[in-house]
Amino acid sequence: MSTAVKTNTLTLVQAVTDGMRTMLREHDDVLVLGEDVGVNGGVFRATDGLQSEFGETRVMDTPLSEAGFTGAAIGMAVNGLRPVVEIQFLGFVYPAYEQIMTHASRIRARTMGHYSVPMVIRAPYGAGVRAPEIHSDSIEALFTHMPGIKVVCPSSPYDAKGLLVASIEDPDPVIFLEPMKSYRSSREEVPEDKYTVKIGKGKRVMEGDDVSIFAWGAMVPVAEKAAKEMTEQGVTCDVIDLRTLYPLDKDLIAESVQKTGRTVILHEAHRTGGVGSEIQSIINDTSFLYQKAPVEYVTGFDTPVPFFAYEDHYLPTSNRVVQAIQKVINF
Amino acid sequence: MSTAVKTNTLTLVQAVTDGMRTMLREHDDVLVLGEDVGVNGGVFRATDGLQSEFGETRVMDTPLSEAGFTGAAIGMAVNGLRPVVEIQFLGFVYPAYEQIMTHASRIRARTMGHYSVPMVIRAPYGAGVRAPEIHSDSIEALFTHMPGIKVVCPSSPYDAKGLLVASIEDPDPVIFLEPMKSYRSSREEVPEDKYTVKIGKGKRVMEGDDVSIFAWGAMVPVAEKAAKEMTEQGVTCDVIDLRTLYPLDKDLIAESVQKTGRTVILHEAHRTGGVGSEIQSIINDTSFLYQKAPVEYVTGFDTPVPFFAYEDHYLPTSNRVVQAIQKVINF
Amino acid sequence: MENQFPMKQWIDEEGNVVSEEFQKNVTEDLVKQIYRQLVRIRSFDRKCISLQRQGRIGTYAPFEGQEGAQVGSAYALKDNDWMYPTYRDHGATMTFGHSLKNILAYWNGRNEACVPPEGRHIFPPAVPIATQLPHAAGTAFAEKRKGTENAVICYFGDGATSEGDFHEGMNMASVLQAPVVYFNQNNSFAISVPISKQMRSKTIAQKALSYDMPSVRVDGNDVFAVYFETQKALDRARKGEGPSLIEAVTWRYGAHTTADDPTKYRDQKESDTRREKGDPILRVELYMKKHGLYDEAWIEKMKEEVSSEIDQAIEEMEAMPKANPEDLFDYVFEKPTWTIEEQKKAYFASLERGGM
Amino acid sequence: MENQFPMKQWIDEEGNVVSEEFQKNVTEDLVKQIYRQLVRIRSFDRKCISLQRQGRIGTYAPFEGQEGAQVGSAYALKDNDWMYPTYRDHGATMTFGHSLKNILAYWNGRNEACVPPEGRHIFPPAVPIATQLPHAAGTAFAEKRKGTENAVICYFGDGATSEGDFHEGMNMASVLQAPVVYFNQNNSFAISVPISKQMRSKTIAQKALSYDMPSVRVDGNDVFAVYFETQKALDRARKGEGPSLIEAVTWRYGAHTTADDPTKYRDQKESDTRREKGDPILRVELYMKKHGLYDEAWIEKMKEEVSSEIDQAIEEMEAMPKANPEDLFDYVFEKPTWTIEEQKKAYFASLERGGM
Ligand SMILES: Cc1ncc(C[n+]2csc(CCOP(=O)(O)OP(=O)(O)O)c2C)c(N)n1
Ligand SMILES: Cc1ncc(C[n+]2csc(CCOP(=O)(O)OP(=O)(O)O)c2C)c(N)n1
Ligand SMILES: [Mg+2]
Ligand SMILES: [Mg+2]
Repeated sequence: MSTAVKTNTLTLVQAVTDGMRTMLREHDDVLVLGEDVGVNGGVFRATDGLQSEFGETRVMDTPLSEAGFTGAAIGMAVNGLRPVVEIQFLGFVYPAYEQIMTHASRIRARTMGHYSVPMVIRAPYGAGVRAPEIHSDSIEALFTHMPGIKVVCPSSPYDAKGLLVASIEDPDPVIFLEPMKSYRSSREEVPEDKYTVKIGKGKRVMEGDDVSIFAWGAMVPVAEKAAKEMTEQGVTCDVIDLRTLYPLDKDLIAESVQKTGRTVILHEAHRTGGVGSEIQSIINDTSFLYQKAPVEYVTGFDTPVPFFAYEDHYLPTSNRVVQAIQKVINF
Repeated sequence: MSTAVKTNTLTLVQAVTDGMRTMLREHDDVLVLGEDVGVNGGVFRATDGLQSEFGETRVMDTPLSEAGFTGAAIGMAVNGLRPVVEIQFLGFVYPAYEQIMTHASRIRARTMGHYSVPMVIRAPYGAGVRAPEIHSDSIEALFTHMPGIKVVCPSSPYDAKGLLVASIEDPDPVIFLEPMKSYRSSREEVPEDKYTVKIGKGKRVMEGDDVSIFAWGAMVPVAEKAAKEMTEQGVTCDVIDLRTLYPLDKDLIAESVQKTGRTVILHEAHRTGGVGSEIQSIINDTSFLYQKAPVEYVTGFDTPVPFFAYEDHYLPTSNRVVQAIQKVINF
Repeated sequence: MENQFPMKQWIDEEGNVVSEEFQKNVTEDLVKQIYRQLVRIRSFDRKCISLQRQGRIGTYAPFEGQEGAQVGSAYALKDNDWMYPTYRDHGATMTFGHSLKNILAYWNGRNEACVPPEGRHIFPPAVPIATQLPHAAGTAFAEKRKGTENAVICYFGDGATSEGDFHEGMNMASVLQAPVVYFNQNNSFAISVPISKQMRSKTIAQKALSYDMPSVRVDGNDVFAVYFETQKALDRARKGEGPSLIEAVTWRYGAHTTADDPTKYRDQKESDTRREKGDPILRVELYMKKHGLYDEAWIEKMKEEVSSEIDQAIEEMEAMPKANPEDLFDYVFEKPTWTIEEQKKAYFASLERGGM
Repeated sequence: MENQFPMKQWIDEEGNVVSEEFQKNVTEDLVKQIYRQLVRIRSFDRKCISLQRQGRIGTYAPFEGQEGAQVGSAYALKDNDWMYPTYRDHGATMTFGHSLKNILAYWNGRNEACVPPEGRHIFPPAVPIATQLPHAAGTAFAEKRKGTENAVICYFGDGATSEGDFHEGMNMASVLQAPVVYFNQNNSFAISVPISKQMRSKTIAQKALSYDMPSVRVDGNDVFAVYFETQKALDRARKGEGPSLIEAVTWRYGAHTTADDPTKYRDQKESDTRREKGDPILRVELYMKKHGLYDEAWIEKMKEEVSSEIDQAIEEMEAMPKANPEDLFDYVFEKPTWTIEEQKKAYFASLERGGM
């Protein structure tokens, strides 16, 4: 007798809401806070309906004060609560950077485990929705170089809920990046009940033997599109959605590269200092002798994420990925 | 008839002072500002004597307000001044991160060159002087992943003055990192007059054929020590002091690796997301076929820079570098 | 505290003069010029909303309701002064002489808006909230150091007061005694967050007490009160008497931006009520009528001028050449680094090999 | 403004009671306990300076001169309250029950200081200035939400008021009406920067006006005035009446830290003068003498106790096993990531292969 899992067809942003709702229901200590998360339900509606279900002391509008409310959330987490903080756009996290860097990420280490910060910082991020300047920054790498914090980035509704639940349950702070461009771009069956997707594990979204493509967030569909085009040319790609950016899924990276020997890394962040270089570093450590060609990068440039009239130029396209695949194939 | 260049024997920190003095004398628009830079001459004496020579309107003590005075310096730079801002320790730059990221580095791009920010942000950095927590952070990579800003890091008195003068003259913002541990560790002849060392150019500090070692700041002497030990074992190393971390000296990196085929990267910052991965990425792009062994890293760990009782464990040692050299040799 | 900061008015909601203080300065010409600006910026604002609806520009931040605060303050500036606006202050930048075409281009995702007209010091709109306050202190300090009498005006909203940069900027300015006027438009909302959740204090003016800085609370919908109070603060700045804070109490009738739905968080009837009683333009009209300045022919003609100025700007904006991807690379540094040069080359090569 | 915030005293510099307000609360036991704490923390502080000189600990931040402020405030706490200290507030943490051995270990570069004794809520000392103010608001809010009557005390200096986090923390606490007491020790200096360059305001207490928060200015060298005012503020917090700001005006006699040379930036004669007139311990002694509480035998014995307590802590600290490099890796996450595991393994392997 099989028990059918009840599911709903949700977009990524709805799955995020569902993840928060699930945890708000389960634990009285879970709180949601940030700018406009209350009656407005968030500028992307990610917290829609949560305040009316859980009340103003569980889902709290804060002052326009990223350092203030992130810092306060640290103080709450240290004292037994599990705050889920929303940064309205990742490009507005900078004022909270000191709080995250010198406190959220270090308190466990500083106190030898006596205090800890089970907090999630959620933030929509990335370009492609014609938002005003600063709203489209893609700065994962500023957190993957920050010991003591995990960085998670789902690309699908199912993963969004499962990873968010896992992040809220994690005993340590997690930066949870939500690709804005993917918020409503597709729907998927998402279980109504609680479930988790493991932090630190990537996912193979297409199977192939010739080239490995590593991507995350809104770049995953770009990678898939390119891989599909290449299939027609008889080249098959192993497309990996990394899903967690710290710690990276070393085993999956190594396994894929050891199979294909050829790698394309895809991200919308600036090339220099991006997480891409870190993937390459893992390949160096694990799969040096398997490499048949230099790694090709398709990334944002070393320029500020531009005003939106230029963002189609800035953002990697499947076309550029196809060219990169051809390059590693023809090396 | 040769003209003798007048020199003084200076430590690195004295050379920094000398660089500021040179530019304060030359340009009325150059200002020095920060916490305790005035009558106190800075907590490391880097601005010693400058206020008494140039007065309180040129060498200014500011409130304890990194965002405030960095932001004000941006406003000054936009309006014709050339501020040299001191962040007392690099680990206290975080509150100014938003100002640097969203303004200093972007104003030229945002305004298509109409406004610019010729500003230098100086900061002592790195571990090894038994300073209290947070004082020893090594976060170059948080700036090399920030388009619109250059990152410079001298390891010797001569370079310190020459690079600082070049940074103050640069039409764009420069982060100028001063390795605390090297402030007084050695002396060198430094010309009394103005001179510059070009930003973006590394320097070969030891010549060798077998292994390339890349380092900067306080890690350069560690690399040299290891290289000298290896010479006794008949292995010669090409030791490169990168000096500028953005943009990296791609040509020198490629030239060295194409000669040796074996690479050791040395830095005290955390391994993941460090500038080391970027060097590796340049090797991938330029010298893939020359590589005879995977790159070896000797770096700080993915842990917060620890309390000082543990810093000797955290900081790379020449011993660890020797082991890495042996590893790439024996691959 | 509210008693310590009574709301200053020159004319009340019926257009009656309620204070004698500035009577002698109010000439017919001033009234007409100011009225013209009010009408001009409101027309522009409404036009932008319709352009956004038609997909001819992107997300847009309207200011309707706040015209009195923006025109009154910007009109008090002198040519060589500096302006630090936010994303909602293009009513002020227009008044100060910014190019309409460029402002439109901003909302169409183009950098050109950030380039002010020759000789005008207008900084790009502050998007990261409150970051402009420290800049304004520094820019003003630089003027002081040059020995000029130029001053700086810096705009920000009620929500912005919660950011650290508000505090650090105010403190820097007061310590430096910089010639800057911090001009707050208190429209009671930061997107959906009402001021009662933003702060416990009942006024923003009182926040100047922390810095021993003069401050005043003014009816932001009384364009003249705003104008005269801004002038006073600017005069103090020019005379070396340091910074000031002005709280202009106002209201935005519409949405935070065109991406926002205000009915989610407030009863829009309030906007209707405020529109009927106390609207900054209506008020000036009532004043003009009472003083025989309401010249319908002049108004008709002025509205036509304004309207064709706006139409022309739209035409110019739409005639702009397509966004040039070279611009992405060419302004990051004065001289591009090799990283940017290589990336640019590779990008253009990829375009040639197969389009974007 | 200074008139609005007169400096509160209970005893003056000669130890005379100048206010009747708290007379009934001052028992012999209270006086002796407080005096004991003052002597205890001063002895500890002096000992630390000599340990630093001997190279037995690292750079140290002394607090001599500020004992009245630290003991008075910390003594007002109840067992379940929370304390957020800075690097200079180990006088307060000792008074609240922190372990001397651990405090010594902190200045010797060991994390152990950051672990408070069982059941005591003491946060690690704030090193990045002012970052603790938002934490304290959040921790206090959590107590309120749990429905306890516990309160939080948060220490910071005059220099800290210039940071954005001071402002954001104060605003968050006031909006949340969190049960927290912000306790400022105004010692007039932030390293070398005098308060006149730090801010234009003449008091720190007035900065609470921005947040409609109650505040008081108190003679920080009058331990009783500090104690009673802190108690009042804590009581308000426990009763749900929200946060308060206390400005305790004091002075550090010595250097900012042992790495600092105060003669570079101020005339140390000022410290001598203050020591002679107004010293927090001297004042209590004068009071005790006037009221027949100065029991030399008791004092002698107490000093011996204190001294042996300190000596024992030093012994324990010095007997600690050497810093264990495993600690570097084992507390970053609850469960180490593979990155940390691999790095740890590689590091220990390299140690085996040839020492550090
Ligand atoms: C640092 C930062 N955080 C968040 C945002 C997103 N945001 C844009 S406008 C706004 C509200 C601003 O309110 P207020 O200062 O009152 O100005 P108003 O929009 O009412 O003119 C917010 C939260 C931002 N732009 N910058
Ligand atoms: C964000 C930050 N910037 C700079 C410093 C360096 N620093 C340490 S203590 C100090 C002065 C603090 O002055 P104050 O707040 O008055 O406290 P006091 O030392 O007088 O107790 C400074 C600038 C720091 N620790 N954190
Ligand atoms: Mg507002
Ligand atoms: Mg102080």
